[in-house]
Amino acid sequence: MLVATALSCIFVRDLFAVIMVFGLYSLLSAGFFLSLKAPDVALTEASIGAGIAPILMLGTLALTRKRSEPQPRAKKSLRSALLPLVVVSLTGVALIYATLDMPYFADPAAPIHNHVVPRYIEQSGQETGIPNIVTSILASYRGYDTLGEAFVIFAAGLGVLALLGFLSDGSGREYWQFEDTANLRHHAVLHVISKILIPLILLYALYVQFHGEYSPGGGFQAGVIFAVAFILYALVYGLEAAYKIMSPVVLRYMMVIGVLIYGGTGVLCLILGGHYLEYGVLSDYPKHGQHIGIILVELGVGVTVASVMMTLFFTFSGRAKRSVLKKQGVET
Amino acid sequence: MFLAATLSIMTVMLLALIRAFAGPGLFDRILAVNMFGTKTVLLVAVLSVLGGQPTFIDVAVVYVLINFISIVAVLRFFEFGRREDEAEEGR
Amino acid sequence: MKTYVLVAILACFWMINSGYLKPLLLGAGVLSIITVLALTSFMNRKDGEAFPIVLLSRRLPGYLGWLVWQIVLANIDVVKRVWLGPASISPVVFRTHASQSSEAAKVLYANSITMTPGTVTLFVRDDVFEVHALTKEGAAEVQKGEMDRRVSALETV
Amino acid sequence: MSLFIDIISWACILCGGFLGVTGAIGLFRFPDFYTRLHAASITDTLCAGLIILGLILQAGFTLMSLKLLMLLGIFAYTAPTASHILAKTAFKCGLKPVLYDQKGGGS
Repeated sequence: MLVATALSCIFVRDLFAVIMVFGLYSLLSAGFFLSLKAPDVALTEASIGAGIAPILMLGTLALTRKRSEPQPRAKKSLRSALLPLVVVSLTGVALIYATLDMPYFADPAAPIHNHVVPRYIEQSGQETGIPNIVTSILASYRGYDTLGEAFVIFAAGLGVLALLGFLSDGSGREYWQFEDTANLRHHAVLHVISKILIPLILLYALYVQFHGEYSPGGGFQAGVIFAVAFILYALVYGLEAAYKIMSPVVLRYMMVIGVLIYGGTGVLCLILGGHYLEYGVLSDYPKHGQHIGIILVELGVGVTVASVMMTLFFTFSGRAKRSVLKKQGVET
Repeated sequence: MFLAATLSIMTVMLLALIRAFAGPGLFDRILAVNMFGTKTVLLVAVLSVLGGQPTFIDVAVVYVLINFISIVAVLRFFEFGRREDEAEEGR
Repeated sequence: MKTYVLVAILACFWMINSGYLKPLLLGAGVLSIITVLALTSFMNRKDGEAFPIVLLSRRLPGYLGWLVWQIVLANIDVVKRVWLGPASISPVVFRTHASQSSEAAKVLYANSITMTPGTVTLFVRDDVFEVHALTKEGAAEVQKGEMDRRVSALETV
Repeated sequence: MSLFIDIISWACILCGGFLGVTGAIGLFRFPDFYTRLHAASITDTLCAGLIILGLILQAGFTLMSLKLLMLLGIFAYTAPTASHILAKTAFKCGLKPVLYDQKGGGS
């Protein structure tokens, strides 16, 4: 498995097919995590690394392709995607170099094994009443960290919005519709299949969301899966239809609401007389309170992640699509 | 015996990987990647039974869905890109 | 009716996945199902395509059984040809007519063709399928139309 | 009885593994994309089915086997669709006109 991973690592520079290989790489590393008995990480890697990232990269690629269009080598503009890749791989090499200084793998003397981990593993079950250690660590002991992560994602969404902006309603509208009807006939299979699949994916996302305490999963993964369902919808039925279901404005509000749910839970704890994000005070029984707190927090994370991911996708693909359509519009 | 299952699936994965790198055409690569993904799912299923942990199957289910959707995304992208090329040629 | 079936499917899905019977989680499940239902009905209203169900037919289990058997047979055939080498195959592309009236049944037919190794549906245009077959025999098998007939039979409940 | 089930499940898994390897070899032996697609579809259908069936037998009637069954269901649902759209997009893109074997002999 490791050999294969290394292989894909080496060949990653090869072609435009980089993205697919990247997806492969994610799958492989997820499998690797799984064999290390870390299903939470594997799930995250699977959903984010193998799912969202390639799709977003495709969107980006469509963008970069458009940008390098005016250049003389328009046809081979795909190669321009290679330069950032080289930079990234150099960074990767630097990172690998940095890891040489880290303690050896599974070294029992490594600091991480001596400090907080034993406590997490031994006592988290009793202290928080939650079977899944990872979730209890993330949402309870490390509540602040996770809050920070939620904010980072929020900030990322904002950044992309600020840079690229949502589709300003221009002349593109009628072209979309034209495209959608053109696709409608040829994608019959896809339509019917995804019609059944989408509810299942949505439900699955919610399942992952609410079972964060029992099985691998939680807000991040659930948010991504949820977003993926919508992305499938957008892919099959066209962006315009997806906008109708989940308008960008709603998404923007959802982003804010998600972060607010998280922060609000903390504030609620403050009001009820505890520390910030100390869930114990949310109920008469500390454990019960922990439960409620974690569910709320996960919900906040899930909503944030889902809306940010959808925003990213919509923004990227919207830009790409618009640019293409504009060009076609100019020609016809 | 689980070893046999794991080994055979890994062989398939390896072959698919080689196909993905060597594949003459774009679609061969996508096909190989798809196959690789499905085999990963199988591998995860085997691992979960081997470890006796039903929760691993969640990961497998996510793989199936994600794999499917990324294939759809990639194909839609190329369909789309092709239209762009066509437009370019038409000019 | 379709909504009930969807709810049943979703509920089964949730229970299989969850396996917990705690009130909190059951509540979460009910909540999730309601959310999903709301979202899907919203989608259906927007794109005007209803949730497709051919799956109500009583003959479905029988069809699935037959399909599995067909798949096994086709598998054996393709495996044989893989080991015999490229000389043994004769790829063809042909058109076949789908006699189903509903979209969903057509899709079921198309997917059944694809699922049987040796044949892949290339293109669905109204009720004409373009099919790629690995061998002439496989093509002839599809053109005999037994699968088509069976899928059509599913439509009449 | 349990030995019997064991034997069946092992047979299933082994057959599945064999089919998978065969499919992968077919991926190399067949001449063009569409024929390779057929080879891949072996591994998607019967190979996956047999392996999961074997695993179900191995797991017994538990939540795990139900989940595996669900996995198989979703799998059977998405796999043909994936290969269909793959074939369709390839066909549509026209990059690979199909290799007619018999026609290749004729013309």
